[in-house]
Amino acid sequence: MKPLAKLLEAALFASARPVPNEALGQLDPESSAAAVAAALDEIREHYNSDGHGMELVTVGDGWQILTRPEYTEAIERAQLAARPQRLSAAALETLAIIAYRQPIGRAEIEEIRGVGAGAILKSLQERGLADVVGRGEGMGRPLLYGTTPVFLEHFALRHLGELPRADELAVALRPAQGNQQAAEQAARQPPRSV
Amino acid sequence: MKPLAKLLEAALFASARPVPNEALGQLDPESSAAAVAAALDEIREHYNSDGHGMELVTVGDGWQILTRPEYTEAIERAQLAARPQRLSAAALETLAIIAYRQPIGRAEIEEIRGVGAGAILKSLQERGLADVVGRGEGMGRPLLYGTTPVFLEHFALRHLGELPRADELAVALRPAQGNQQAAEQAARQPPRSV
Amino acid sequence: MTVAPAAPVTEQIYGVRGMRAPDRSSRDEVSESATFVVDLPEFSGPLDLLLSLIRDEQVDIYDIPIARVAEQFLARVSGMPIDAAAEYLEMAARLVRIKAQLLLPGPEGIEAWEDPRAELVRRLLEYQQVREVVDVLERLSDERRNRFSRTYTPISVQPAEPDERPLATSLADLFSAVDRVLRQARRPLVHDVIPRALDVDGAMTAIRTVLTVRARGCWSDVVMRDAEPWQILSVFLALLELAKRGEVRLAQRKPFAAVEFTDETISETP
Repeated sequence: MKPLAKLLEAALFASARPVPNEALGQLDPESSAAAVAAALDEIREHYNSDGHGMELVTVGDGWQILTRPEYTEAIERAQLAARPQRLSAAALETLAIIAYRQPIGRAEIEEIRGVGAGAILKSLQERGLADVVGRGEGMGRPLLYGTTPVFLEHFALRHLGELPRADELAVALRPAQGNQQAAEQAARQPPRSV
Repeated sequence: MKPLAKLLEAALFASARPVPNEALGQLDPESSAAAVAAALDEIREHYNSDGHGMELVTVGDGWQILTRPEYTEAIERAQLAARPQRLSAAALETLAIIAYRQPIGRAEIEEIRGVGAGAILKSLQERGLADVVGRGEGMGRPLLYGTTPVFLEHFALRHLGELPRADELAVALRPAQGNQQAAEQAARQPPRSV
Repeated sequence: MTVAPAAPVTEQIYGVRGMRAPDRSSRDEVSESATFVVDLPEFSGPLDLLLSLIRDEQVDIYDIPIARVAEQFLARVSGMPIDAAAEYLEMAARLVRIKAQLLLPGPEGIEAWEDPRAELVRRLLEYQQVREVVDVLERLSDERRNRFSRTYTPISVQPAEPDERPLATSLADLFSAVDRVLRQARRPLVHDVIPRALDVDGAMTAIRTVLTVRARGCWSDVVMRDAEPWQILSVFLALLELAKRGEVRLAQRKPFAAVEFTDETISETP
């Protein structure tokens, strides 16, 4: 590989977290953004064609070297690394709501899920998956939550746009507009059964 | 590279520690020790001849992949130049509790925030904003945390007495129950400057 | 069938979701004996339970047979321990109310009739979308979990080499964090201490009264068998006070024996 690719590879290799494009660009001040992009391509190509145990993936606004999934089982069996725990349904639901409706207050999340959200929000904050991003209008100026770069990392997303669009879901997720009609329609029909 | 070399590469990459020969042998039960040794040679050869940013080295009884030393400086420089980082809301909350209630133990911080504080305390320590300042009385003699000179510097404070509403908040930020006495005692002490 | 202790569901951030579908089908077999054993983590809340009932019954979400669904919902909730059931009770009440509203004769103008189930349907549809997103997130997260990042950190270099990036955090940020902690912190447990002053004067009067009748009195003459601590303390202090003033003499025949008091004023002035 070329010198710049080797430098980038070393930097990506040294980091446990994705390395932002910006930091990659600063590794060699004399290299242009185009040169960096070309070097990243070179690394990715090399990993793919030459048969390596890892591959280069893009996450959030950065890049990360990860092992290929086919080796996970053997590595875990040999107890050299362990997969992280799964998130609970409650945590995933809360994250799903935050991801689509951010910035969103706790009361709204609780309204959608029908259960208290305080402890889960704290845990998500603790894990760095969601965080306070501002304050709402209205009474008590409620805290508003949003997703974080760690969220993208956790789900290996480049950006939130990679999640299904709201209108691709069975019913649009923004209920204020989308569901109103359906609900009204339902409301106008007299019940067929009780 | 051959399949076994790819598997070993992935395992060496994923492991948090140097991997002993024995563990490498367990990755693929069907491969002989000789095959493993050959695969390790293949990886090392590949890294050296093909121009990679890292190398395979042997440490004690084990193996690990490390970045080549010639890139270390550039990587560290790029880390420094990267854009400023914001503390998460959870980290700020923990820091605020420490600032107003120091010296304070982890259990008390967790009681106030209602979630585990281990990871956050570690990152605040790593950032140099908070540190262990002593040990408390009582069971297990818990570590007590306080803010550091870096903390004062960062918030442009001359001493902790310049924190707004120091007395009032030291009392307000008490855990819900228990430790009342300790908290009162702490509240009565003038904030220590660090 | 896995049985979980009644851990507060809301505090669980980790969980096993793969088991979900098979568990559902087998739940009915145990529901009768499930009074103290709960499979709660299966349901992430009342809407999840409701949606699962509707799915099991294969009914039209726009025309939910409320009576039947409410009955089953209540059956499930009654099998939960109280602290776990709390989050489901509001929904249970709502279902019962809707059922009642549907049974009541509607107003004259059918045009104006609004199905009491409409709001519930809206919430269920909204929740259903959340579940769809959760499926996507779950798949993504599983894919990511199957890849390891590099975790090795050179021990010798690490401690002095933290994240060196400059911090962008102001005093205002710190202060709003204080504000958040104060708002979010659990309410402090406040014990209302009812001030009940000791009635030393009253006890002194009682002792003097005994001594006007008899020359000698003992502890049980002035302290009732069911006396409260404040009464006992009052008598004790009153005795000490009277002794100090020279009105009574205190005596004990032996250690731990009953305290006796005699009228000092009488004995001094025979």
